[in-house]
Amino acid sequence: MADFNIAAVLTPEVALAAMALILLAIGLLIPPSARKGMMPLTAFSLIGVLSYTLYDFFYNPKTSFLNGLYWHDQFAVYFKILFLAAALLVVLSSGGYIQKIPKYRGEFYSLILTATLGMMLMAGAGEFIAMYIGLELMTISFYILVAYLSDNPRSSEAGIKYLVLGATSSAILLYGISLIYGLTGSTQFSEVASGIGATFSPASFLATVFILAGLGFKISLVPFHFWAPDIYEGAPTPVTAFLAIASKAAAFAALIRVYLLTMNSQAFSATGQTLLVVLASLTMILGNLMAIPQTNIKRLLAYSSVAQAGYLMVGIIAESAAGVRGVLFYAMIYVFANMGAFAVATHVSEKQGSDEIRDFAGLARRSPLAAVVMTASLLSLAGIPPLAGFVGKFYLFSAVMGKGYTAIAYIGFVMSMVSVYYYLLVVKVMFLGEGEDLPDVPVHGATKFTMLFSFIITIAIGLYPTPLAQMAIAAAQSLVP
Amino acid sequence: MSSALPSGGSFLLPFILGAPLLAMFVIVFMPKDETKMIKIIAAMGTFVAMALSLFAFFAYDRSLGGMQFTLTIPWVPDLGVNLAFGVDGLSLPMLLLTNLIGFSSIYASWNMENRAKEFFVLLLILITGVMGTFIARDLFIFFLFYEIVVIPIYIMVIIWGSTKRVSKEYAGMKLTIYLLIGSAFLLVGMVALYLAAAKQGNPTFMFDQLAARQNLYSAPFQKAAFGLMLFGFGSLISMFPFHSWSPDGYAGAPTAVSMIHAGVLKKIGGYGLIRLGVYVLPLGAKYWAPVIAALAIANVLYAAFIALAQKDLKYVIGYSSVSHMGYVLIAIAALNPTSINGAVAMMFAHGVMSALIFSMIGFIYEKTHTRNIPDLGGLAHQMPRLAIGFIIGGMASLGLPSTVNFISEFTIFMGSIRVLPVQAILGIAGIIFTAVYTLRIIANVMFGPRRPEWDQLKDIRGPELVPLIVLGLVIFAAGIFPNILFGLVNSGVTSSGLQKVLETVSQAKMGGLF
Amino acid sequence: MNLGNLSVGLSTYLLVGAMLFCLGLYGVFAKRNIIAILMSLELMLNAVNINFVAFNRFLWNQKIDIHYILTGNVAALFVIVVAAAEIAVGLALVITIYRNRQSTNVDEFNWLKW
Amino acid sequence: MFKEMHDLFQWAWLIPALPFLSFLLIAFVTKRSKGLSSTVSILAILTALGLAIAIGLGIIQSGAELVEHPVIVSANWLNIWGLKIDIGTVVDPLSGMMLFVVALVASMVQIYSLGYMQGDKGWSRYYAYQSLFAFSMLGMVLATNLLQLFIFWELVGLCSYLLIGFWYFKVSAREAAKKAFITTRVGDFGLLLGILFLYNKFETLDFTALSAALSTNLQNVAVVGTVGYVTVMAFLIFMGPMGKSGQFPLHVWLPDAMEGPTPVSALIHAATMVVAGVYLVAKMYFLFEASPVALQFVAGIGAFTAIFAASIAIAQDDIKRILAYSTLSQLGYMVFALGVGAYSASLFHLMTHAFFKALMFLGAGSVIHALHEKQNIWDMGGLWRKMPITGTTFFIGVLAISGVPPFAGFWSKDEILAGAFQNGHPIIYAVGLFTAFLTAFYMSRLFFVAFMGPEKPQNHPHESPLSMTIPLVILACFSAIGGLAALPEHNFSFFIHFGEFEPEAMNWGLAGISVVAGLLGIGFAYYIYVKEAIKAESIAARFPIVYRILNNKYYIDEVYLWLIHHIMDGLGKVLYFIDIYIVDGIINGIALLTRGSAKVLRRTGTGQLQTYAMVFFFAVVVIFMVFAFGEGQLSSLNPLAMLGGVK
Repeated sequence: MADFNIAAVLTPEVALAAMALILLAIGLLIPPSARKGMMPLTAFSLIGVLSYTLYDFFYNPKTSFLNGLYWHDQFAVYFKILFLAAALLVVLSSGGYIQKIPKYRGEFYSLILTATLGMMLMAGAGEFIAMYIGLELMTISFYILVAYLSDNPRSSEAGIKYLVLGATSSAILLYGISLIYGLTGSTQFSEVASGIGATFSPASFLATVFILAGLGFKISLVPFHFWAPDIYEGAPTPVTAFLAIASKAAAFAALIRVYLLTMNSQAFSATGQTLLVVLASLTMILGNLMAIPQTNIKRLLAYSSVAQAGYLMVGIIAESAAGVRGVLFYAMIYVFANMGAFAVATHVSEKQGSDEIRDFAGLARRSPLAAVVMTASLLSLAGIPPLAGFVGKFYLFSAVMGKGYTAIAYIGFVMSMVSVYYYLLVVKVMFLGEGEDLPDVPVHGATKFTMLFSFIITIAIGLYPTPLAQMAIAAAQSLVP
Repeated sequence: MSSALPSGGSFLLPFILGAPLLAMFVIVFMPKDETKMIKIIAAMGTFVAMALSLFAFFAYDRSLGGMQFTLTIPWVPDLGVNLAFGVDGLSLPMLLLTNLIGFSSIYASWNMENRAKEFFVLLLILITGVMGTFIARDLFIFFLFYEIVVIPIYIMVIIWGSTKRVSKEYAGMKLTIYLLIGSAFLLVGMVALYLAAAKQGNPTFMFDQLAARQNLYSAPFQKAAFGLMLFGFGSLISMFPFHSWSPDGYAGAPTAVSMIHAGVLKKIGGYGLIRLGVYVLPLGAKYWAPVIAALAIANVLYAAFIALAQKDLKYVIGYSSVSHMGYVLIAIAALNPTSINGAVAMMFAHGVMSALIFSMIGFIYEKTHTRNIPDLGGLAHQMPRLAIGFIIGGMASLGLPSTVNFISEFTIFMGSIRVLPVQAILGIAGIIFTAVYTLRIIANVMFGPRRPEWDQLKDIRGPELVPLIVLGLVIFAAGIFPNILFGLVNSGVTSSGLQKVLETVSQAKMGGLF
Repeated sequence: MNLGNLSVGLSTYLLVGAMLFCLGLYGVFAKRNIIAILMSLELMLNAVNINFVAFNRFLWNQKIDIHYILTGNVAALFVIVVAAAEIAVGLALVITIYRNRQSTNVDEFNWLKW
Repeated sequence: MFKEMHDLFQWAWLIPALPFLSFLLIAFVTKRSKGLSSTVSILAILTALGLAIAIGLGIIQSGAELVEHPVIVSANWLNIWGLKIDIGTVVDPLSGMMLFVVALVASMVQIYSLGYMQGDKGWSRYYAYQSLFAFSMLGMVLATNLLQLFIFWELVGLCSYLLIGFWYFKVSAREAAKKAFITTRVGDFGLLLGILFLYNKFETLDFTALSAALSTNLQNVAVVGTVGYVTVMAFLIFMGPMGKSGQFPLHVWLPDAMEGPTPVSALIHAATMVVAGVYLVAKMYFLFEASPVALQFVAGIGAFTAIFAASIAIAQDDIKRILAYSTLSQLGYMVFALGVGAYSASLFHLMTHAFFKALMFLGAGSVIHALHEKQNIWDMGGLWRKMPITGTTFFIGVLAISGVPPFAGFWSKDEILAGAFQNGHPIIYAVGLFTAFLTAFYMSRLFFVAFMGPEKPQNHPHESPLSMTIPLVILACFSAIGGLAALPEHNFSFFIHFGEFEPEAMNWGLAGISVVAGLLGIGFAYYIYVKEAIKAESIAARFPIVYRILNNKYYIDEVYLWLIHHIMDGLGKVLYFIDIYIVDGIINGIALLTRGSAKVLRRTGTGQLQTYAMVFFFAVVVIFMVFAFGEGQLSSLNPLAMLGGVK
């Protein structure tokens, strides 16, 4: 059993871990003036890993090691591509922002990489403890990143809140895992599934609920979403972006594996499925509703990302390859849509020192590119064609309707149209507001690249979704044949 | 991907679609001070599209019928989406209408100086989007294009709109959200239809395929799905009681947007109801027909009465367009080939008419800075050409013979009085009230004593005359020689299989007055 | 009560674990001092550890060939390590926020809301 | 003979086409040149008149053959599923007569306008409208089917609208134009319905085909239904004439239409357009004949309008309004003539009335022109001396309308009254006779007050130019001798009749009675207004209420205005209120509710981290409870998730 080719399975993870350590060392060794070069260095190493991962996706076979402790299947690799792409875009758009932090010490990029590593572990984990380790690696990195602006009381407040709530949730998750272990004697997904069988006991319910709550916390599923807006608002903007995009996707990767392999409705409970429908609906409704009165762009995006979690849950409820494909597809385009929006938010926040929506006034005049990218990204989040979000929603909801759930499709479509309302409020400020007293904020370099890249991908996938769709279906079928 | 280009296929439609798009891209990369050049390029782009669609209009083989100038490219194979273009007798008039109005709307905005670059970029996107809905043969592509247009409209309303009874921000938001909520339900219906059609494999979005698989749709399913489409398309065509976005929206919107919105965008609702509702879900259509008919009467009479009480020119025309759409709805409810002929022709006719009248109102507003009817009067003294345009529009609105509107209305009445006599009679009564409010605004705005405060106004001239000439010509040409338009529409109705569907549906007796 | 009949079995351990967990939760809910909250978190994690170890000892104490399957114990070890890391970061954050706010009262950490 | 004529008749379409061409020319080419515009227009209408005369002569030569077999030329106009409409020309005696009358009056009016409209700024526009009107009216006359007729019917309505509102800067003209259009629209509503029902029943709108279909199907109850169906269709069709020909209660627009230039009133609102209704009823007579009820109704409405309008005319002071009410009254004559079955008489009266009423209107125009827009007859006086041609020709008109032999009106009116009497409608005969008396009275009143009597010193009238007097003279000739068409063997009713032709001898007895009634009226007026044996004022003073009611036209306008302003506009306002506050209010309410709930929900994010933790755990507990205790019960709720209908 123990024969495995580490090169085929763990190369990206190992490379990333090494890179994180190297960056940490470099940050300590080189003088502050030379730390500017760390962003490109990180970016290039990420590009390298990403290229390998892409190769990995298409050419390396499905394997696992240590009795299914860690999986290398297209599902996992797909998510790795997603995390790496997100990390790359975050890094690219964060250059200027991080430079301006007075106590900038170079470990920022290292932490981004460790967080990415944690996510990759979550995506590949075939066992609860490995998943937990990945999750904690990611989360602890995020604790630091969220509180990275150590002089800013908001940032540290967000950090401490995240830490306490995150630790509580992971304790609850762990408690659930321990119960599962007690019930089945194993922590491996496949064995757990066979161990639990079709027997129900209060303990198995409790374990399920605890695990659902623990992962639900990470994906900010209502009613476990309360932390999200506060932390998103307090964290440095690039971190918020990474948190909103990648950590959520990682939790989804774990949740899909856990849910589909161990707790799905055949193996477990129809009630559970009803419950998920209710929770997903609540998430879509409350997330979108609470976004409406927000005045801070990050808080708005936070609530919007809560709502997006609801849409993604829809794909899980479908419990089918089509549903998983929808989640995968949507998660990927969600990266680019959100990244476009956050790149603009980061840029404005860097130049104007503000995250308030009213300070976006006249952005269409002051920086047309930023305004256009912001508009396109927000509308993609809302699912307006021809942007990618529409196709993604179509995949998700056609999957769930294929299973006979129609009510949730109504809720989803209507609420995404409601979301257009608050997105358009931002658009209105950018296009209608005069912003006479605000400075011109031209976009340059890596930030411009990030924006343009996200924008183009968002439109390109919306217009021609086939390549990504086929990747997603391949990945989904590697998990759910 | 196996999306090799098909060996056969006409690229005419993609060219028509591409012309304004190309112009848009050119404008994007132009300096924003070159407003003159921007307008010329926009006009060129739309002119090419208009010329090509006129060519298509006359090159279409009416005796052959069916979809022509088709082009099919597999687009998303796993979903069954095809990038399929093609026009038949139902969509070709709409395509031509779009381009006529699009071309005119550029000229109606000729005096636009404020942020002209953005304006024309958005306008061209809008035109392209509307065009795309009509040439799509694939439901997915249809929907894609339909929603493309919503956002540019919002931005155009909030930037270049005007605030009267309601603020332009409110009007724009209402318009957008209303239509989007409608489209959300539509989307549910569309997904359900798609899934139902894919029950036995081979998922598809092609209209003809969806229609060919009718045996897969149970009657309850058809009823429910048609209900959803009715809500979605109904709010787009401003069916009572889902019409309230329309007057506010038009009043808030800049001229070009009002023209396109009232002229063609609204018609997507009617077109969709026919193409998707009646054609694909005939049993559903039959089930809902009495409801549509009842609401249509409300449209016609209710909106006509409200139009009587309006003080703002654009509100009058806004409510009038709600009222006129009632005729289209009656025709759809009547479910026979004659009435469907009339419905399509009416959409064309009303499009041309409302675009003309909105462009004239736009000029009035541009010159006098008011649309309040009591403040206006006697404009025929200073602006006789504008008055002519306005009167032509008004006469078309009240269905004067020799305008295309008359013959469309007549066809609708003819088709609907057979099956829905009571509703048809009530609807026909609407022509009286239409005459009242139309003549009132003509009298109060154009006629009457000379007002010295308007003496410095210049009549429309040069490029400003283009909407009047183009649209006026179409109104009369198609009104005097109706076969130009109706021959095409009729071939669409009779050759698309729609006729067969309608005949099956109308087998069941609906009761009658006599 | 005859103490001799009191057998210390799985349920006892689980009970202790559950009680610890609840105590920890109570601390997180009720304590005002952030340090105390961090300690309560530790309690919760340790409760989990007790569970893991107890399950391993009483239920799944299998032996394949000559190897004992020690999944639970290993899990507990991992949790201990993670908890240590978490608490380290936590204390660092406490110091930061104390510098910024001159307070360790969680009730005052409410600048971010609505 | 007939064969050669056939070739000529095929060119009938040129008659309307020429004025249309002239309209286009004026509108797009010559509008800047006044002289050219009028020349083009008059040339076109004169050529059309020439053609019309040629066709008329051809018809007379063709004789009985044409009466049986009208020459129809048609081409497809609209052809769709379930609706096939042709457009073409029909040449038969009726259309030939109409062509001649319309072309004649139109050319006279256009020539007359050369003088009357001298110096008007809208000269070219005026002639463009005139040409358009001539086109529409001639096209209507030649219509082969109901829809074609309806199209031109509406177009003449449009021209009427444009010409009434020709002086658009006058508020009164503007309002009158609007009123005319809307009132006739009410009638057109019925007409349109009638057309729809007819097509629906018989699948054709062609007059000949309809007539054939109706006569074959009339016995067949299964096809036509009961006679009631025919009656309904006839009623609906008749609504059109009620509007167009100003029958009660849709007569209100015609007096107001006098706001247009006087030549327009002469052409459109006296001689041609307003008789379109009569023409339509004549064309559709086969339908009306099938329904005695409808005929009865037609006769009743006509007779009532005749006496009603005549009674109003007595108390009017405006020269044009008197003529307008007189027109209404005469239209009533024609209509009830159709109703009582005096088909040829009605159309004969249509022709003679066109001559003498156009003559009188043009004469009135000449007077108004000379007096610089004064229209009150009491401001006139003694004009005959100053304007001999106008005065003489006007007098001929008065004699003609009063039915004094041998002038035109005598022959036609007499035939109508005779028809009513002989066909067994004594009441209608009596009404007609009394109306004849009233007509003679108020026309003489007008003539005596305006043309005789003392001159008013403030007036400096002078005879109108030749361009105006020549048409007067020509029309006067026709008014004088037009009635003689009733005399020869192949007389008017030989050519234009309905059903079998039965030559009728003059009933000189009845004729004598009506002549007496006319002369009585003239004498009465002479007595009051010339001799002043009885003071007009004293009569008015004796019956103040009657006078006021008559002077205010029975207050019908006021009633309508009240209905429009209070009921229709009020309903509009109420519905608008409903629309804004209820229909739209619900929408806004939903939006407000959404935003409000969002504001409330937002407060759940308290920022207190321990609250978050508690909510988190509480939610976990609740979910667990649901899970643990709800299993089974809850899964039965599962279908709830599937609610929504589609599935």
